Amino acid sequence: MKQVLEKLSASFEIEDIVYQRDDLTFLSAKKENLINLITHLRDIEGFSHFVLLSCVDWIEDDKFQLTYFLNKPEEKYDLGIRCMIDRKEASMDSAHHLWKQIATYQREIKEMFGVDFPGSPGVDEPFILEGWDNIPPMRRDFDTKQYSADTFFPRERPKTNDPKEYMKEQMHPGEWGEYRKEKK
Amino acid sequence: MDFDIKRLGFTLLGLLIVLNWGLLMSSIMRKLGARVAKRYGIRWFQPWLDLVKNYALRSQISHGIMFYLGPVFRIGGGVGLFLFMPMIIGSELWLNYSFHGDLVLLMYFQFFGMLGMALGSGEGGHPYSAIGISRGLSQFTTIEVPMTLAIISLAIQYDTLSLIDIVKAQQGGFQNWTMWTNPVATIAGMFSLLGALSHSPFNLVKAPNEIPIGPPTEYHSTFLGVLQTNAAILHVVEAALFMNLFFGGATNWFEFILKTFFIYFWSVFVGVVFPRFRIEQSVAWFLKIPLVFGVLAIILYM
Amino acid sequence: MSETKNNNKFENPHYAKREVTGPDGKQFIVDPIKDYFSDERPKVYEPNSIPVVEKFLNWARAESLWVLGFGTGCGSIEIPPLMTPRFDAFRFGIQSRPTPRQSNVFIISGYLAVKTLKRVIRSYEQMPSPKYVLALGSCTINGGMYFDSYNTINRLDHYIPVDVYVAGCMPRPEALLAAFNRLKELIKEGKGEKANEYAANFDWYKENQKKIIKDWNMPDYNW
Amino acid sequence: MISPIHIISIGLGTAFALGFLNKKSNGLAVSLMLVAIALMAAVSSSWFIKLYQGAEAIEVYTAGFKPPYSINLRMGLNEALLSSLINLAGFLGGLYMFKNLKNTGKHAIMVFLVFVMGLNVIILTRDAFNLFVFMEVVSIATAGLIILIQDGKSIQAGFKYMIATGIIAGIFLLGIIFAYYFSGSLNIDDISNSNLLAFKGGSVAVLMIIVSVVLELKPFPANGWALDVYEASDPGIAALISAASATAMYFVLFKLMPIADLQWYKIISTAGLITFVGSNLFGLKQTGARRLLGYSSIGQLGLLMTILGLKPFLGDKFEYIAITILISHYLAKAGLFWIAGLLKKDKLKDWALLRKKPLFLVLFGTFVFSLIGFPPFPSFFGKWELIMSLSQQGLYFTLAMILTGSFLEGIYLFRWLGYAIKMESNESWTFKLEWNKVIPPVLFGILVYLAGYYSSTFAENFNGLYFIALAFILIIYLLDFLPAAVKNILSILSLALVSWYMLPGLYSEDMLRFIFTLIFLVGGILTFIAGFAYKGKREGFYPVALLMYAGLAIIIRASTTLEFFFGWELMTAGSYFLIIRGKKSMAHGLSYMLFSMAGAYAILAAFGLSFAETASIQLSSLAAVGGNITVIFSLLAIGFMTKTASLGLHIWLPGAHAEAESDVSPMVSAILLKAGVFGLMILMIAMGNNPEATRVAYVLGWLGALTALVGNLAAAFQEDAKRLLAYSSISQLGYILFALAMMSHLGWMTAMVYSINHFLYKSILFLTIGAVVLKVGTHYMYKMGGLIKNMPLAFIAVLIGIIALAGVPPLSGFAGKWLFYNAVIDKHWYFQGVIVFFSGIIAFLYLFKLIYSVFLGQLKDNLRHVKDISIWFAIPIYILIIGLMIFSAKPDLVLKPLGEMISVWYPNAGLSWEGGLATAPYGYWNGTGVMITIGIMFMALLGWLLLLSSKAVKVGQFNIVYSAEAPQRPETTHVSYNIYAGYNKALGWMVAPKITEFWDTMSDWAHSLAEYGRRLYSGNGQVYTTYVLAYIIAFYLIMIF
Repeated sequence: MKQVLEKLSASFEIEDIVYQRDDLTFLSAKKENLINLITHLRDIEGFSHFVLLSCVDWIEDDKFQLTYFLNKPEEKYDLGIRCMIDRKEASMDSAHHLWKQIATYQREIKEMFGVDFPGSPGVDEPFILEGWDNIPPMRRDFDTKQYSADTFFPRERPKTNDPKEYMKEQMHPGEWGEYRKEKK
Repeated sequence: MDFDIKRLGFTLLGLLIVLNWGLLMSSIMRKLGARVAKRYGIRWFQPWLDLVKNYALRSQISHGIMFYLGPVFRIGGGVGLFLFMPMIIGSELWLNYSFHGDLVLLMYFQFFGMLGMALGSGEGGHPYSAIGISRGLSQFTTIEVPMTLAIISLAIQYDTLSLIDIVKAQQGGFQNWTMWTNPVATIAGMFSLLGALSHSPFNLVKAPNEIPIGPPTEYHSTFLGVLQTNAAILHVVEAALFMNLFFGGATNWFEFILKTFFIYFWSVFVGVVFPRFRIEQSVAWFLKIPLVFGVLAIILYM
Repeated sequence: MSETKNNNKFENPHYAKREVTGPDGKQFIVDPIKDYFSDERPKVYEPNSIPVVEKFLNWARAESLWVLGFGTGCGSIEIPPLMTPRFDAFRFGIQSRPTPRQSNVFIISGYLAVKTLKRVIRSYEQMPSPKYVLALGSCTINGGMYFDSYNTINRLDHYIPVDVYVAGCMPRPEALLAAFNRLKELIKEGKGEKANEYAANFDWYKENQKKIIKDWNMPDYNW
Repeated sequence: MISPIHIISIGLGTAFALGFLNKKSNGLAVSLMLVAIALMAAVSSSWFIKLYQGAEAIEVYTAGFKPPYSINLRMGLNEALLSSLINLAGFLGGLYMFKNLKNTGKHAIMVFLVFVMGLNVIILTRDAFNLFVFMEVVSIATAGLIILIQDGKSIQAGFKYMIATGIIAGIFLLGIIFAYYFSGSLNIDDISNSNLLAFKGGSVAVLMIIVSVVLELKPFPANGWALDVYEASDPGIAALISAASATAMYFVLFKLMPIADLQWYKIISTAGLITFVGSNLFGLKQTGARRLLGYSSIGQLGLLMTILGLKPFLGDKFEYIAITILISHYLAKAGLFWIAGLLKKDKLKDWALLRKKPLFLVLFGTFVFSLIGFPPFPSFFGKWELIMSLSQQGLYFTLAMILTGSFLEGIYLFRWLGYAIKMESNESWTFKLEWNKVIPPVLFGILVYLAGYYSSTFAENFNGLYFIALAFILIIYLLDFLPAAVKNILSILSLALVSWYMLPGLYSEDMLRFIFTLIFLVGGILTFIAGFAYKGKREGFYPVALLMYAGLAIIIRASTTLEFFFGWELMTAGSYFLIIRGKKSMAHGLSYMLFSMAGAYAILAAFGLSFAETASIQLSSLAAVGGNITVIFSLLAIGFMTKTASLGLHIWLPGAHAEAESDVSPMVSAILLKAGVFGLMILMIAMGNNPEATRVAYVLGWLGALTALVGNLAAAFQEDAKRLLAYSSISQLGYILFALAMMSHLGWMTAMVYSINHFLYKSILFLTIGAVVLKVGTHYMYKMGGLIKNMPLAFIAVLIGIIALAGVPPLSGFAGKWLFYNAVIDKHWYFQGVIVFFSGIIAFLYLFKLIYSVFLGQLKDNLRHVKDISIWFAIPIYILIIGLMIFSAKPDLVLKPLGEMISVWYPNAGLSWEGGLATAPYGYWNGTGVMITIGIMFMALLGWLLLLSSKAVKVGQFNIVYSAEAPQRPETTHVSYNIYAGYNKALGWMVAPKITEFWDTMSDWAHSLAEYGRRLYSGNGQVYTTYVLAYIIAFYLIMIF
C-alpha cells in the first residue's frame, strides 16, 4: 500500500501521509485534486467501499476540513483523505456520482456546517432540522447555549458548585490535603 | 304483529345478561392469557371500567354521518343477532324473536354489522381502516365456506333450517348432541368459529402492531364504547350459535354460560398457541382442511 | 394542478394553496390547511354537575389508563418492561393503545427535539379529553443533559400541560409505576383537568409552540 | 301492353342513335341513355304489375316463327321481376355514374346501354344460343366498363375477366352444340324436355352448360378473376356487376337447371355451400372495402346457388326464399358499392369518415343488417324459411354450414360497421355530395325496408302489427333533429302506451309475462327518465333504444317461434347500437354482436329442429318435442345464455356495459339481460319436464354456479366502477341460471325473486354510478372517494342498492337468499349451492369497494366542488328505491302471486303463508316482522348513541391519526387501488382470463386459416385460368364417379 500511495502522491499532490496503523492511513489532498484522487482509488486501487464523509470546523484557521473515508474490502484497509477548504463561502465538488450515498452525507454537512455541494441531489432540503432559520448549528461560531437560553425557556437553575471542592468541603472540612498526604 | 311487553322485557333482560357475561368472559380470557405468561393480569372487573371510562370521555369528533352510524350498525348487528337467536330452549320467552326467521336469517344478519362497520370506518378516511376492512372481508368469504357446508349438512341431518328445531332434536341427553351425531360437521364448524371470533391466528383485521388497529383506528370515546359493548354481546351470541348448532343448546342459564365459555375458550386456546397468518394464507387455509371436513360432512349425509 | 407560491419559507409544498380544475372544467383554489382540516378551537369541558357521578367517573378514568404507544425519546425503552411479568402494569388498569384516539395517557419519555415536539403536540391534541401527560426524566423538566442543545426543549410544561413529572435519568419502571399511582390519586381527587387547562390557556401554549416550531404547517388544533 | 321485345329494341335503338350524336354532347347522350333505360324499366315493370295481378306469362316469338326455328322470349312473373330489378339498377347505376360516363365519352355510354340491354335479354330469352350470344355481349360490355377507369389495375382486371369469361363462354358454346346435337333444338324448354341425360354423351352437354354457368357465378375457389374485378373497377360498375349481372346469371342457372337431374342439384348446392363458407372465411382478412364486398358478393351468390341446388327439397318455398335473399343481396350490395364509391376510401378503417354524414351511416347499417339477415329485411324471412325447410328435410349439415357462413360474414361486416361507427378518425370530409350519387343508395335503402315489409306478409302466422312499431321508430328517427327532451317524452309516452295496452291483459292471463313486461317496459320508462339529464340532440339514441324495447315487447307478445325470433333479432340490433354508442365501445360492440349472432343462430337452428318434429311454429309446440330434445334444449339454452352472459359466453359483457353511456348501462344490464332469462323460462316451461332436459339442466346448474363465482371474483378485482357492476351482473345472472336450472317450485321462485331484485338494485346501482361518473368524469374508483358529502342522494341510493344486492336482511335481497337455501336443500344440489353461496359472500368484497372507494375515504382535490347527481337520474333511482322498499317490507305482496304462478308448472313444495310468515319445506321467515324488529332496534340504538355523543365535533378529512403525522395528499391517503391484493394472491388464479384466451385463440385460428387460404388468389391471370379449368375437371370427375 505504501508504494501505491507514494506513487500516487506525485501525480495527485498528496501530502502529510500518516500511517496510523497497519490498516489505516490518513493523507491530505488539495480540493481540486480530491475527486480525481478518490475516483482513481475507487476504480484502479480497489477502494470500492465508501465509509463516511465528515466535517470539522477549524475556525481558527478559517478552514473546514472534510474527511472522506474509503475502505478496500479485500485488504480490509482504511484510507482517510483530508481536504481543507475555505470557510468563507465554503463549497466543494459533489462526489455523489461515485457513490450514491455520499449525497446524504453532503446534505447533512450542508445543513450542519453550511458547506455547499453544488449539484448534489436534494442538498438544499432539510435533513434533520425542520424550519431552521439560524446559522448552521455545528459551526463553532454558533452559540448553542445562548440559543437554547433564548429559545427554550430555561428553568432557573439552582446555584451549582464544583463537585470536587464541594464534596471536599462537605465530607472532610478543612483536612482534605492532610488526608491525602497521610494516605500516601 | 302484536306488541308483547313481557317478551320485550325478557329479551332486554337476556341482553343484559349476555352483555355482562360477555364482559366477564373477556376478562377471564385475558386473565388466562396473563397467567400463561406468568403475569397477574387485569382485574376481573377491568372490562366494565374500560367501558365506563370510554362512555365517560368528554370530547368526540365525527367524520360524517356514516362514521356516526357505523357503530350503530355494528351494535345493531350484534343485538339483532341476539334478537333472532334462541337463547334458552324450553322457555318460550328466552327464545327472543327467533320466530321471525331461521338459520339463514342469522347467517345473513351477521353481515349487517360488518357492512355498517366497514362503511363507518371507511368514512373515517384512515388508510388502515380500509386495509383492515379489506382483509376482514377477504377472510370472511372463506371462513363462511366450511360453516355453510356444516350448516347444510345439519339441515340435511335434521331436515330443517329452523335453529329451534335443530336444538330440540338434540335434547334428551349428552349423546344426542350434533357433536356426536355429526362429528365431521362439528369439526368444520369449529374451524370456522376460529375465524369468526378473529383471534390469533386470524386476527389480521385489527392486527395489533401491524396496522394499528384496523377498522376502529378512528373510533374513540362513546363510539368505541358502543363497539366494545357490541363485541361483548357478539362473542357470546356467536358462541351461542355454535352451542345451539353443535352442542345441544342450553336449557338454563347455567348451562348456557358453561357451554359458551368453553366454545369461546377454544378460540382463545388456539389463539394463544398460534401466531398470526398473512391474509393470503388465512384465506387459503379455510379452503383446505376445513373445506375437506365440510365436504365430507355433506357427503356422509347425502 | 398548478401550485401557487407562498412567501412562507418553510411551507410544505403539499399544503401550499393550489389551483385545480374540476371535472366540469371550472378552476378553483384548494387551500389544504383550511379545506382539509378542521379549524375549530378546543373546548373546556365542564365536569359532570353531580359530584357523586363525577367521582364515580373519575374513579373509572383513574382505573382504566390507556397509554399511547408513542416513544418520544430514549426513556421509551423503560416502558415495555412495564408490561412484562415483573412489573405487570395490567393489574393497575394500565394498557397501551396504538392510536391517540383511544388513549388517555401520554408518556413523554425523555428529551424532546423540536421536531418530535411537533408530533407530540399533534398526537396530544388528537387524544380525547380528559387526557393526562406523564413526563419522564430530567430532560422534560429542565432539559437535563441537553440543556444547551440547539434543538431540544428545556421545559415541557410550556408546550403541553403536564400532570406528573418523574425525575431521574432514566427513571426505572418502579418510578413509572409510582407516577401512575400518583396520577390515579390526582384523577380521583378531581385534579386531572389539565386538558381543560390547555384549552383555557390555548393561546399561550400556541404562542410558545409556534415560537420554536418555525415550519408550522398545521391547523392550530389538531382534532 | 308494350311487347317485351321493345325492351331490346329501345336499348339497341338508342345505342345506335347515340352514335349520331355530336362528340361534344356527351351530357345529352347520357341523358338519352337514362331515358332509354327508364323506358325499358317502365316496360318491364308494367309487365311485372300486370303479371303480378294474375295475367298469364307470354311468349314472344321473333321473326314470326316458333321455336326451334326462331328465338323466343318469355315474359313471366320471374322474368318481369328480375328484368325490372336489372333495369332499375341500370337506371340508378347510370345516374350514379353520370359524370364518369359523360367524361369517358359516347362509346362508354353505348357499352353501358348494351350491358343493361344484354342482361335483359339474358333474363328473357329462352333460346340457348341466343343466351350464349348475349352472355358474350354482356361480358364484353362488362370488360369494357371495367376498364373505364384506365389504370393498370383495372385493365389487368378487365383482361383477366375477358380470359375467364372467354373460356367459360367457349365451354358453354360446346355444351350448347352438344345439346343441340342430342335434342335437335336450341330452345331451352325443348332441351330440358328432351332429357339429355338419357343420351350417351348427353351428360357431357349438361356438364358443360351447367359448369360454365356456375363458373359465371364465380364459385369458390375458381373466382380469383371476379375478386379483382370487384376491387379494381369503378364502384358504380361493381355495383352493377354485383347486383344486376349476378342476378341475371343466377336466373340463367335457374333457367338451365331443368336440363339436369337431382344429382346436379346436389352438386350445385355443395358448390354453393363451399363458396359461401370459403368466401366468407377469407373475407375475414380483408382490409379493403371493395374487395371485401367482392368476397361478400361471392358468398351471397354461393348461398343463392345452394338454395337453387336445394330447390327439389324446398318445394314451393323455393321461390320465396330465393327471391327474398336475392333481393336483399341485390339492394344491399348495390347500395354498399355505391356508398363505397361516394366515400372514395378503400381502407375499412377509413370508413369512420362516414360518421360525418349520418344519413349514409344509417344506410350503411341498413345494408349490412339486411345482408346478414336481420329483421325487418327480406333476407330475415328468407333465411327463416330456408332453415325451417332444411331442418324439415333433415339437411342438418347444410343448415349448420349456412349458419356458419352467415356467422363468418357477420364477423367482417360488423367489424366494418363498427369501424364506421366508432373508429377514431382525424380526417375531415373532403368532398361534396352530388345529388345523382345520393339518390341511388337512398332509394335502395328505402326499398329494402319496403321489401322487408312485403316479404313479411308472406310469412305464416306473422303479426304485421309489429311493423307499426318499426314505423314509429322510423318516425322518431326522422324527428332526430328535435332536442333530446322532446324525443325523450315521445319515447316515454310510446312505452307507456304499449305497457298500458299490454299489462292489464297479461295481469289476469299470464303472470310470468306480466312481470317481465313490467321489468322491460316500466324499467324502460324509468331509464328513459334519466335521459332528460342529457342536453343537445342525442342523435340516433332514441330510435335504437326504442328498437330494443320493441324487440323486447315482441318477445313477450310472440306466440310463434318466428315472432319470437323476429323480436329477438330486433332487440339484438337495437342493443348493439346502444352498446356501440359508448366511448371506446367498438370492440365490445363487435364481440356483443358476434356472441349474439351465434346465439341467435343456435336459437334459429333449434327452432328449425323443433319445427321439423312438430311441424308447427307455435311457441307452445316446443313442449311437444320428443326426439331431439337434448340437442334442441341445449341449442336454445346456449342461445339464451349468450344474452345472460353465462360463463364462457360472457366475455362481451363487461366491456359493453362498462363503456356504455350512463343511462344505457342499466338498459343493457338490468333490462336486456332479462330477455335471456325470459327465454330460458319459456324454454324450461316448454321442455323442462323431459328427463333428457333435466340432464342438460343439471349441467346448466353447475354452469350457473361457476358463472356466479367467477363473475363475483372478477368483480372484486376491478378498478372501473361500471366494469365492476358489469361483472356483478354476470354473476347475478349466474345465480338466476342456477336457480332456473333447478326446475322446482322454490328454484323458480328464487329465480323470479332474483330477476326482480336484480332489475331493481342493478338499475339503482348502474343509474347512480352512471350519474356519478357523469359528474366526476372518470370510471375509475380510485380517482373518486369521499363523495358522500357532495352526493348524499347518490350515496343513499348506492347504500340501499348494495345492502339489497348483498342479501343482508331486512332488504329484499334476503328473500332471494332465503328461498335459495330452501331450494338448494330441497333439490339436493348442495355443492353447487355452496359455490353460489361462496360467491354471494364474495359480493361483499366488491360492494364494499364500490361504495367505499367512491363515497367514503378521502375526497380528492378536483372533486371538492362536485354537485349531487342530476335530478333526472335521482327521480328514477328513488322510484326504484321505493319499489325495493315496498318489496322488502311486504315481500308477501310479490311472493304470493309468484307462488301461485309457479304452481301452474311446479305445484309441489311451495311456500305456505300465515300472515307475513312464510314457511318453506325447511325454514321460515317473516319479512315484515324482521323489518319491524330491526327498524325498532336500529332506532333505539341510534337514539342511545345520539344521547351519548350528540356534541361530536365535525372535523376535516385530514383530521385523522396518521402516526403523529398528517396526510399530505388525498390521493396517497385513499386506499383503493388493488385493495384486495392479498385475496388476489390467494384466489386470483380462478379468474385468470382463460376463457378470453380461448376465444382469442379461436379467432386467431380462423384468421390464420383465412390468411392461408387467401393465398390461393395470387393475382396472376394464368393461375386463375388454371383454377377455372381445374374446377371444370373437378366437376367432371365428380360427375363420372
